[in-house]
Amino acid sequence: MKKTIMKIMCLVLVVVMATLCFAACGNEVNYAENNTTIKIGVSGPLSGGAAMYGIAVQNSAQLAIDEINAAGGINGVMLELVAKDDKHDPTQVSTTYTALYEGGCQLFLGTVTTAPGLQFKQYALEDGIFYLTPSASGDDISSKDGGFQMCFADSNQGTASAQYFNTNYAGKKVGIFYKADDDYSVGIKNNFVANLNSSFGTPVEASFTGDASQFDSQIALLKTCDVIFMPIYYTPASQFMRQGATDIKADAIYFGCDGFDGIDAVDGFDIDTISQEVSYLSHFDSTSTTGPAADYINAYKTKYPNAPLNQFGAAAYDCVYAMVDALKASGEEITATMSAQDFAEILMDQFAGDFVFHGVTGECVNGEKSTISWNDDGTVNKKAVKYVVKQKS
Amino acid sequence: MAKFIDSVKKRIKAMFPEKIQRKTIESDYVLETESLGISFGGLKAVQNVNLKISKNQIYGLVGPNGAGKTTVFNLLTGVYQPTEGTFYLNGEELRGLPQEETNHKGIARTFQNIRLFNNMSVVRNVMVGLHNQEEYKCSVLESVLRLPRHFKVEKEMRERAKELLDIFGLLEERNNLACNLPYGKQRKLEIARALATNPKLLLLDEPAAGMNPHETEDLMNTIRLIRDKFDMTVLLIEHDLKFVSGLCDKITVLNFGTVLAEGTAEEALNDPEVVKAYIGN
Amino acid sequence: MKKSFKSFAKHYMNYAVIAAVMLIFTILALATPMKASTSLLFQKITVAVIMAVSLSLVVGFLGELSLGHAGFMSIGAYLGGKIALVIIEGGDLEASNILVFVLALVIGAACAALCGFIVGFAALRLRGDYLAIVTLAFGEIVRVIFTNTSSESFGGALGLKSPSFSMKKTYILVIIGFVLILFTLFVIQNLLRSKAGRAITAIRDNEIAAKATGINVTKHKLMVFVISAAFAGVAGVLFSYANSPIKADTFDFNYSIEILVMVVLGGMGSINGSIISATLITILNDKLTVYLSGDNAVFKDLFYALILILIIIYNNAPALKGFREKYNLRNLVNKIIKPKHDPSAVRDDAARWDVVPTKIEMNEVLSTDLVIDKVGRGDDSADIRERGGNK
Amino acid sequence: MEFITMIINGLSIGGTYAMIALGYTMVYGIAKMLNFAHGDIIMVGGYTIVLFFPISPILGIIASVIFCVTVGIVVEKTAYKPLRGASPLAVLITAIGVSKLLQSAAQIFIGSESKGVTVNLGEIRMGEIKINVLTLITIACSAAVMVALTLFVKYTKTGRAMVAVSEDRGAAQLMGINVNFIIMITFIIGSALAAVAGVFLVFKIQDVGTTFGAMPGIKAFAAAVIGGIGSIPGAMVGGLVLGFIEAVCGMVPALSPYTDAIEFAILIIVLLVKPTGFLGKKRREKV
Repeated sequence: MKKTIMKIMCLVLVVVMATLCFAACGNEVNYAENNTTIKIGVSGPLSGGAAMYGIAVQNSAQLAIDEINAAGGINGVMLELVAKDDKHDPTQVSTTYTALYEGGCQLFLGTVTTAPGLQFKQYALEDGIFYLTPSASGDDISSKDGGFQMCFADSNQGTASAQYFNTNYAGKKVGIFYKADDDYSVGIKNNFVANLNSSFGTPVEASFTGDASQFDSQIALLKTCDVIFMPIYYTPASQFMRQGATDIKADAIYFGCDGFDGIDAVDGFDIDTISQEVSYLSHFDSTSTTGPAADYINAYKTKYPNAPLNQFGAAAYDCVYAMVDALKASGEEITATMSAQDFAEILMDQFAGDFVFHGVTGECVNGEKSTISWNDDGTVNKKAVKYVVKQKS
Repeated sequence: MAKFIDSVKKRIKAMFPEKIQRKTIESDYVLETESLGISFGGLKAVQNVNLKISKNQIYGLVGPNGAGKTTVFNLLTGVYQPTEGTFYLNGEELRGLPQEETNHKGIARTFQNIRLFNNMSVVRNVMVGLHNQEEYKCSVLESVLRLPRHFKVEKEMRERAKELLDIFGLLEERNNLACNLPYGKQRKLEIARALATNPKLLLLDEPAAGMNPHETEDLMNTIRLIRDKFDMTVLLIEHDLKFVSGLCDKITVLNFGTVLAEGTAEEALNDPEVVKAYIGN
Repeated sequence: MKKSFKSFAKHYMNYAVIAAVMLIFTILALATPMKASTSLLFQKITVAVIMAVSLSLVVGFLGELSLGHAGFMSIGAYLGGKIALVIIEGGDLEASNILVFVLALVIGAACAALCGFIVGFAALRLRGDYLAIVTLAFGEIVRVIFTNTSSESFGGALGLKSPSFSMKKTYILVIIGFVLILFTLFVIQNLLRSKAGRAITAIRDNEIAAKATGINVTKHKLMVFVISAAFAGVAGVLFSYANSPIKADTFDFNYSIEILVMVVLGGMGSINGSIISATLITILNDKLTVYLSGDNAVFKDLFYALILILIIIYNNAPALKGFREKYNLRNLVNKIIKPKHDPSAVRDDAARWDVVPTKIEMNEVLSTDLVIDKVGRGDDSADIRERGGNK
Repeated sequence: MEFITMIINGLSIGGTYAMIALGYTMVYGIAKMLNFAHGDIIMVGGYTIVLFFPISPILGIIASVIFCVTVGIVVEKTAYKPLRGASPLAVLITAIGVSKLLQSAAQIFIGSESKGVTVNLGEIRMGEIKINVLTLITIACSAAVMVALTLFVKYTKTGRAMVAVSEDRGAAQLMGINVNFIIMITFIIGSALAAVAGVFLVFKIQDVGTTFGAMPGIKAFAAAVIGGIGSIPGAMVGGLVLGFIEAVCGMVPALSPYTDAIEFAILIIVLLVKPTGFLGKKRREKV
């Protein structure tokens, strides 16, 4: 009797597996040959602790695509967004990447975060596709073979922050609070430490890993510091600030990177209750009230009144426009059934060439759009600005 | 705190037991205990038990509830280690051996509350008993690689197990799960499993508990059969005095962990001390 | 002749099925360019199956609960991956060949086995819930230690960049995976269907009786933990070749639970059940990851949790015993197929696949002690037998 | 100075762990099961206080206790009660399932983003030592809870019935004790304690996510085991031991990343050397 069940189950198993195998059959195909629109794929955290970044990217890309479609698409060909959830987990990328690529996506925003991005890069280069990531800022994410970034690479952020410290905070006691299992955080921190000049001595380092939310020991280490450099995302940063409100020096400065964008809007965290100054170096100010940045913010808030708004989204918005502009600028004929590799060829020519893009991220002077260009290795050239979220009180 | 440290010290000591020097004596008895005793904390559960069991004897251990009979069994099988005295099997001292080694030396037992391998078939229960026999030796590697020896040994073990089951009238049910057997047959299976380990001394803990007179009669015959057929020495615990006096060559009566009386069933059970312990004044 | 074929089929059916799937896969992979998603999915299945089968040995057959199985996998993945890296150091990672892989397998499995030996020692002194918590603690300790290693040694929190075959050649890894499944099955199934396997199930069913029957509990428990850990290490090496970088956080408590769920849903004490459920759950997981995104993804977890609870209650609730006997998969299948009843069939695999084996049944110990010790005296024997027999 | 700060931190962390561990230890002692979902009850309590905090903190505490108790009873009645008498392994796996169920249910209702709350009760300065008022309240409250629980178990009829059930369920039943009722009471007390612990944890961390209770839950279980599971003073001792380890590790930068590993290693060592924990009673299985 038991054996009969087993036999049936085995049969089911064989059938399932065989179906999978047959379903697998395909030629070295153009997965996009049945497309009616150009599909733009992105893999990002749409659930879990990092969901706010993925959702912002998804919404903003959708916003840009809707705008472009409303204006007639690319010479009449419409765009469509496909977003897959990788939960900020590298082991999920094998699933999300293949779902995107085999699902017929032609243009790729890569991943939203760095750790899955490394795995994504490996697959993308093998298939010879092009991606322009809005926010995966790892130094290894960019590639001269087709990986481009809209955000600053970590080394650039770390170096820029260190230079700012060298000129503005010389001689003060510097502490660093970073996330030891995050490529983004460690990458910035290493470059920051390497470029800090000798007036600071050895900075105090404190780190955490995973979803830690209790920072007693780190606060104890950092409580005597004047300036605390925090190359982390805003959720743990806000937790740290709340828990350290009384122990950290009252006139200390929390100095973050672009991950701080949106820290004043964290649910349940009233930034005015802490006395310390909060600033960060970024390419986008989500509190802008004038200029192209504000236009984007208004459009976003109208469409998604309750969704998270941050620099990740702005970068994604720029990414979509940048790829579309590059395609238009190439002068090639664009159809919805072109393969991802065909698109990659066109885009590589543009991005590795002298393509210049005007967008909402970077320094927008006098209400003009910013100027953004790319190096051959895939890193971005644009100006960063220090934003003070909150003055010390 | 000091108490705690002591207890930790004791634990660590228990993890690395001292090597016990075991001696061998000249003995005419299969089992000989020498003022065997154990105390739990301050309580002396069993003390000064001297049993002398000759070959082919069926020996009874009798006593009211809580007299320490099962504790004696537990001492003899290595479940508990005696705090005083020692015991010899055919002149070989077995004190301080772990349970499985006591079994390898030749003491097998059954339990008061039946302990079978419930989710295994009857025949496999007996085959587990045959596990350590010299003639069925087969290393794990040989089994995993399915060398010829594995198949040979498996076949022989199964045959031997069937033989044993046949003696107990369980052959027909060999493929049933042990837990599905009726109570009386479970008892028999437990004895068969114990016999499969090829012991020199068989300890039966209340083998007739929960049996009706007919089954008890049947069991008595089986035990005699075991003694004759396997050349076995049997030590058993039983409440049923009719059973004991009908079966045992010699008995020892225990009460409160000490020996009250000793001798043939007739003598011991008529001992005034024993009558007092059972019936009261 | 026919009979021997039947017995052969009965014993080696699962090898045949797996080998057939492997063959179909290989032919298709070589003959046609296969979608990357398919070979990646198969690769995940092979890892999950090896993990489930090796955990099944501990949970289903030895009857001890291990909540740190991912810890062994982690050791295999890190040490195997590291060794492979060291060997091909300086050279191109892509160039890693099958020999290096085999060496990595051996080292990874050996290191994991060593840890299994240590945890096995704990299993000698502890049982049940206590052992479960020790294995959980072991898994967490491994995770914390690998997370805090320096970036030169094991990559620390950022993970170890492990060697890999290219994605286009994932099918090689899948074929290796299938071979490893067959090897795992060969070792574990042969072990269980031998003297040693009988001893292991005896320990599960009644440890005290097993000791009294002369079974060396120490040896067998250690053996089970070592073998189970070694195969988890094998799965780990396979995993490290398929994923780069590997992070310690992947092998956390939740992953251990996922494997445990596979074993439980497959039916404890059933190797084939574990294989089937590991395969189906991995496919389901993968497909759901694609189709459920955002906040909907959580419905998957909710679904698994509910299924787990319901299956356990259905299979174990004492009150549902009658219901269970009336409505079960076996009866359903019987109704459809009506198999010939063959009472003489020797059940070689003693474990029943729909019942969680019991280790210490508190109430059983209690009730028998009460019945026999406190009531059981001479005269009421018929009554007592009734109760004893019903147990 | 550092030393005093460390002691106060240790007491506060340890007190919180002890409160959670009490729930574990009582349920284990009486229902003979490892309630893996206990940590997630803390999470439920945490979410409730975050939702109610803006309205009224006191109301929030009451609401979270009531809500946790309700969840505890529902879980006990639906998932654990049908399995009474089944094998411990089955119950443990069910408890793991319940834990996952609570986590995913929380995510469905509240979302995957963690919720924050700002609590600042100020601090007391004594010379160089700064002590957070919250820390003091935590210590005071956990001490009060422990004293109350000890008195409850010693001097009330229900409490003594609980001891009886934990000693010998069968005998207690024969003596006319309603075992199901006692087990329910245990779950109620355990859940209420988890709620209170959850409130303190939220006030301290000021943020709550769906896996918020998992780690404190596992560590509290470790505390219960270290102290001797089934023993109420044992849970307190175990909680304090872990609290002090955490406080010491927090002070030493070289150790702080390894805090969890050290705690678990100590758990394993204690279990191997003295399987019954510091104050646990030895139970012999009858042969």
